[in-house]
Amino acid sequence: MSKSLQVAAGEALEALSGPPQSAQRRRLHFLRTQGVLVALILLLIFGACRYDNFLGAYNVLTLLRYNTMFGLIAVGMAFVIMTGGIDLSVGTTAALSSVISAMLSPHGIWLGLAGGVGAGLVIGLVNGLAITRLKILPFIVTLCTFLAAHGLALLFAGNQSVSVSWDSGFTTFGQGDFLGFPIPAWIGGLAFIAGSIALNFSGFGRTVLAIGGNEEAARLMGLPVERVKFFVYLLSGALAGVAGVILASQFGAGQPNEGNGWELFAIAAVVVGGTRLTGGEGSIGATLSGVLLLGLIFNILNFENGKGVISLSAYWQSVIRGVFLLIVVILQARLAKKEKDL
Amino acid sequence: MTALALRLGQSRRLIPSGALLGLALLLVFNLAFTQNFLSLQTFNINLTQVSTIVIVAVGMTMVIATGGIDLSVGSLMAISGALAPLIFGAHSGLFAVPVLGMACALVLPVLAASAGGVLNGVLVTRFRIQPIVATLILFIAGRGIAQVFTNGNLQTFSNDTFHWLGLGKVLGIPAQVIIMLIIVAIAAWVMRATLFGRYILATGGNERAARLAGVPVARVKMAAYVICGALSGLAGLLVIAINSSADANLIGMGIELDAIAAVAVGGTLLTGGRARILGTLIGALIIQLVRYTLLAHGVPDAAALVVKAAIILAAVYLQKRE
Amino acid sequence: DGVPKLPQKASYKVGFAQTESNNPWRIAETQSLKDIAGKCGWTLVYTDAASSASKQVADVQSMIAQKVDLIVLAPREEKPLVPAVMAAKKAGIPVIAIDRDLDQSVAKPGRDYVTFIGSDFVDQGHRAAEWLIKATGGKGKIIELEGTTGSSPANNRKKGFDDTVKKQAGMQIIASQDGDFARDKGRQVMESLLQAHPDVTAVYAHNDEMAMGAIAALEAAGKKPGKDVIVVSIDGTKDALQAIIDGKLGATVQSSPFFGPISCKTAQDYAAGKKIPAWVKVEDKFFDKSNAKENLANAF
Amino acid sequence: MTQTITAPLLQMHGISKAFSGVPALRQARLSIAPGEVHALIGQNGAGKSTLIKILTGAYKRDSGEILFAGEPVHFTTPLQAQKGGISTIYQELNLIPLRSVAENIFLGREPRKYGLIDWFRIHADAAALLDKLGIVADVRMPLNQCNTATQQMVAIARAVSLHARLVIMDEPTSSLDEQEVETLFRVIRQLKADGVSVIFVSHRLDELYAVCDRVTVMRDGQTVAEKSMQDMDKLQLVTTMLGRELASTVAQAAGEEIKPDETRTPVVEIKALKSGVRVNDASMAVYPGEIVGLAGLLGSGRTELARCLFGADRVDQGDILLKGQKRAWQSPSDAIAQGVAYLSEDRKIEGIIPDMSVEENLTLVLLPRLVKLGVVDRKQQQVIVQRFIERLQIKTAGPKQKIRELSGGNQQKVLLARWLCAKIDFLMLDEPTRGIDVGAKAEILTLIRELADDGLGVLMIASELEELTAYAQRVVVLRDGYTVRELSGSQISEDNMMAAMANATAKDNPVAERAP
Ligand SMILES: Nc1ncnc2c1ncn2[C@@H]1O[C@H](COP(=O)(O)OP(=O)(O)OP(=O)(O)O)[C@@H](O)[C@H]1O
Ligand SMILES: Nc1ncnc2c1ncn2[C@@H]1O[C@H](COP(=O)(O)OP(=O)(O)OP(=O)(O)O)[C@@H](O)[C@H]1O
Ligand SMILES: O[C@@H]1[C@@H](O)[C@H](O)OC[C@H]1O
Ligand SMILES: [Mg+2]
Ligand SMILES: [Mg+2]
Repeated sequence: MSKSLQVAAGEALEALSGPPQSAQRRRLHFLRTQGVLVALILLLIFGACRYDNFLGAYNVLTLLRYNTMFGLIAVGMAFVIMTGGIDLSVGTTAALSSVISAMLSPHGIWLGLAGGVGAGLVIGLVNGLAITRLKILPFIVTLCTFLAAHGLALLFAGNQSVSVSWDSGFTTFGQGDFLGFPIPAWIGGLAFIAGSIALNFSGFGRTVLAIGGNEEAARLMGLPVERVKFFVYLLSGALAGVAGVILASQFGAGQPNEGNGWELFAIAAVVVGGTRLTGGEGSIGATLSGVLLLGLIFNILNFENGKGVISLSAYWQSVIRGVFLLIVVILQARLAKKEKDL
Repeated sequence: MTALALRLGQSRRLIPSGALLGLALLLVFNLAFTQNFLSLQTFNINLTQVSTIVIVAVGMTMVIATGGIDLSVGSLMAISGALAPLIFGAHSGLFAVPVLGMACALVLPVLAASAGGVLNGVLVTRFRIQPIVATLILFIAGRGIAQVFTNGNLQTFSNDTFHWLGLGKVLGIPAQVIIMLIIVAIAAWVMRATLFGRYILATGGNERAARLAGVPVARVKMAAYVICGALSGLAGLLVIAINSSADANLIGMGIELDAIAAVAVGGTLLTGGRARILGTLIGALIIQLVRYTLLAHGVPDAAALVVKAAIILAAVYLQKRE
Repeated sequence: DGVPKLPQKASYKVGFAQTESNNPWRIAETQSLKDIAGKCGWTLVYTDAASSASKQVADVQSMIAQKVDLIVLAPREEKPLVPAVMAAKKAGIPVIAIDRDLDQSVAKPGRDYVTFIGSDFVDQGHRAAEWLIKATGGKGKIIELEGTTGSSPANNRKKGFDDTVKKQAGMQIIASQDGDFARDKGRQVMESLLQAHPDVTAVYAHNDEMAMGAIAALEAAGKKPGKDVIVVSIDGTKDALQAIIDGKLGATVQSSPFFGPISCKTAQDYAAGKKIPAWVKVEDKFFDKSNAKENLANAF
Repeated sequence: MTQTITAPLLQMHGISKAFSGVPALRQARLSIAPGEVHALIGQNGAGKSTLIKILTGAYKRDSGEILFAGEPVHFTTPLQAQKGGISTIYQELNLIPLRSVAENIFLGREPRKYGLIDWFRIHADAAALLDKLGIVADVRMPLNQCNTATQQMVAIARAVSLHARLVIMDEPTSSLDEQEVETLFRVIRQLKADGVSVIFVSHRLDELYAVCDRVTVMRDGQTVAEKSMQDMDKLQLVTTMLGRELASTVAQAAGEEIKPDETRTPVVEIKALKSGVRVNDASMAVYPGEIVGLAGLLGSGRTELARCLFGADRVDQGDILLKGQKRAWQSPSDAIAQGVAYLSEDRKIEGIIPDMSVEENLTLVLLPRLVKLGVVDRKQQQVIVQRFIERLQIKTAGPKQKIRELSGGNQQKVLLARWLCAKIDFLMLDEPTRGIDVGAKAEILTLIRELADDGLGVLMIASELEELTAYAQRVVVLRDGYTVRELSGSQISEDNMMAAMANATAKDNPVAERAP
């Protein structure tokens, strides 16, 4: 074969592969994956302009304090979803953990924490085992543990909320501050940093993404697929456990009936954060932005009702939330399509 | 060769034997330990209670077979259930004409729920949004819409047509049970014998390949969501008919999970590409019978949840091993 | 340091933190507060916690952020709402609890919040039992339909009823199951329980909606509610009163949702510096054949 | 080259494996010496991939023994095999689409710094590695944005960089062009020089002679020959593989020039077609009864062009004429309804419905015509299926077997049958012989010839240029989405095609000039 032919073929290949990422593609990709941050900022500006005291320290800090529970759950969910799985059990697991930690709260914050996280780990363990060993689909397994955790929470709690001990220091965990910031918010920040590092700079995180991208390939590449999947559910359970401890300590009670629908909130936040539900791609920061964005909607609706112009019933609120989600996912679908078409 | 024939025969069976076995065990247990279990009454009550779940689950089976899922079924039931009394209760315009009004009260709500299915279908096929998220939208907003219609109020009514739908009997069999059986039979036949059935399975089995083989995948998926929506609408009508009241806040609450569980227990792959309508019926019956058994033996709700979870998991696990 | 003071003004910004809006009772309660707001000079900041105690706390916090003058709180649960009250107190905003109380071992009326306005759920259960004992002559097999598992009306209505009935040798609760305060669930549970316990002679439902469901189940099973099986419940809804008139429901203990006027009056008294009792007890009526008709028009 | 008697690196013997009762391997054996390149060949479904998967722990063997470096081994996961010194490129490309090229190479063994992944080094190392292998690719690009060939090269780079003692390549060349095959051979020779053994699976016999030292031939799950490469000529190889003489079709040349009757209306004609960034200006025609080859380098837009003609991709500009009528298809089903067929290049992703039976897969396209009032006529369906199974000699346990249980080549036959049983006028074949053994290839090509003789218009995309020289009456060459040259009759030669693929510009295209 002639020399020029070789050169030409080389050129052809080169033309095919480069230039790698056009500026436009990068912009679209950024918008799709981090656009939620932009939306969050826009919504904050809107709120600040329209409502008094909206950006006041009180509102901001309580918002952070409250939404950390969802943030933790969403981080766990994000990892699960990035492997291509799903965890429906997070909400009722948090409820179960809140009950257990409330029961242990007289023994202080550490035992309460250990108990709550332990309960989360047990549910995570069951999920992980059933999914990796019995090979049952995550949707079904976690649907079952969703039911079971709720039942167990009610059984342990004797069908009612369980008081926490108010003088063992347990409530500091959810109600206290550290350097002027709510302790839960610190925990949320920690989860964000640790989660981001784990996702981007550890073999575990990379394997998570590989599994979500193509599980069979990951297995044949020699990646520890089962172990990582197992660990992801364990992690999700543990984070739900921490959320449960915060629930108990922030509101002063173990609540067996809480957590209903949290899983869907978390899934929505993960999706709003730009993570593909089919796995293989995602960001922890964007997921947490998604949580704040959805949390902010509730907050803004409450402020809107305070303006006294209109009083939105709860019914309208769910319609508005649904429509908001609709707009976000459609925008994202559009961006994804544009990115793909490039 | 005989082993092979046996294997093929099994894999083509319409009802997974594990599910049948589970149902049989439950029946035997109840015959032995539950008072008055063997009576027409008990039989009818269990079938009526399961009928709405089965009707919804049939639609869910089709959606799941295309590789999707529908979380919005409960909300669509609420929309349909909330609309019907508004229509037959209206005393103006067309709706005031007796027969026409009643026909509208039966048809329009189902159409409204189907419209919800259209929205789901559009989001899934045109915008390529993951089914779980696409239908989450109506899951959240749909019930809100129903509540806005009724301002959250409970609507009580007495209406002959709906009274019959809810409590009527034909040859001693409750009307809803007959409706349920007809729907199951039609759906099972559609999945087995018709082009549409094959197309659903092909779409769920490998969407890209199906499209290149000329399967109109978008239309097939759309049809599945619309059917699921319509069946949810019908189920919504049945629920209000039985109660002689419509409560947008509660109609169909949480039914998506029961329906999905029934589908899974019945041996339909949650990943798509397989559909067992009769399996879904059996799956729903198992879940219903578990509920009945626990209730009849006074097991508290909390414990019942745990038992129910264990049974679903076990049943699905047994399916897998077949 | 006690409950924050409420200054006397012509108009107030008042937060009303509702728990949920998924039953007629709640809707009537919300309406009652909205109706009174105009008359009482309130601008209402209305929130709905969609059945989540923790969201309700967040709702209260958003009211605090908006610097409302007063918060009327319909707590979902006794314990988890305590932090909301404490936060309001810290921010200098008085709280009035209505319908369900707060955990008094942690938060005290008169110290942490103004007062609790509400019915005595235990007594409601007790009154239902008393009537049933009278109506059946102290004999009967009872099925009890419980309210939402874990809610204080369910727990207390059960306690009040069960304790009273227990003392009656001829009466026996043969089954007690969760009907979630809902008509459809109440009906389904009743249908199933009827099969296992065809010898039932009385039904006690923790609210009217479940009672309506139970009546439907009885009729479907060919039993005559009111004759074969006597039904008693709590709330006093329009449907319930109609059922009493029709002879299907025996009696219902009122559990008034009309908290608007009494909340307004309590707030005014408090602003005026009057002494408010720790528990402003709502006097619940009792509806049976004798007075159902005349109360029908005012029912919700 | 004589084999020195050294202890073999790998010895597998007595290996048996059955899938739900159907044997795939029966007492198979394989023996690899250190530092040798060993060809593993056999017909479709002979059991090559299965044997490899058993070795690497992807499947569990029913019986048999494996000795690696003298030790009995029993890998239960690919990871163990990898750690044990065996790295594998599987037949179906197994990489992670959304991750970058570099990450795909280093997944599972990323270089660290302070315990954290050192991205800087990953990219540097990956670039260096690809450079050393002579592969041009941007290491930060997500893999799914690379073409198939680059992806294949990435898989090779990964396998090679694992520093294994044995590298297994299951049909690595099926999606590579000549250039890249050369690159690969260089890599293989380098491995050999480093003392690494290679198992090389391919259906392209010439390649085997170019790099392999010894060969193991499999047939029906058994090892039927194990020889030095030189001791077997091509004919011997083929007859051993098939267990019979090869039908004479393979080598048959196009022979005399068959001039298509240009007075007739073309089955399909396209004018100045443009779609996306990959098809820029394509014009050509296919007449009834002729096989037109579509040649081009990888990434030249052949697949996209075919997809446009099939309604699978949208057309931005230009016209498609079907039998003289202008058409605009919204979806493949529109195109199919008018007699257009397309056999896709990636059968796993775009061909089979894995969990459906052979029967259902085979009749998927035909189905609408087997329907009366929406109901499928099962009897007729079964008759048709039986006929095609026999005609194409599809190796299957029966029409009800799931298609995913068939070997790659037999799956391809089913997919071809899917189109053949439908009534079509125009058939596009995208790499129809990819991963198909010589025996089956001959059958399939003969079939295509017969179909064309029956009046079908055929457009055939093939990277193996000899297939085009042997079967096409006309070849259209595509470059960067432009139809740059049309060759016919004696003009059709590998040299001409290659020159056009690499160098020709749109100006050389007579068809394009003719188009308005
Ligand atoms: N997962 C499976 N389930 C059932 N049967 C299988 C499975 N994998 C392979 N087989 C069967 O085992 C036999 C050997 O298949 P294998 O894939 O090893 O062939 P091959 O020699 O690699 O063929 P090709 O050249 O077409 O890739 C085939 O008959 C195939 O049908
Ligand atoms: N920049 C790119 N973005 C997305 N996909 C690409 C890109 N470059 C190449 N590809 C993919 O690479 C594949 C090869 O390109 P194409 O199909 O155009 O070439 P071809 O001439 O058909 O060659 P072959 O079919 O032999 O690979 C395509 O299927 C396409 O999806
Ligand atoms: O009677 C009930 C009321 O007292 C409770 O607080 O909420 C639900 C009602 O049905
Ligand atoms: Mg193979
Ligand atoms: Mg191609």
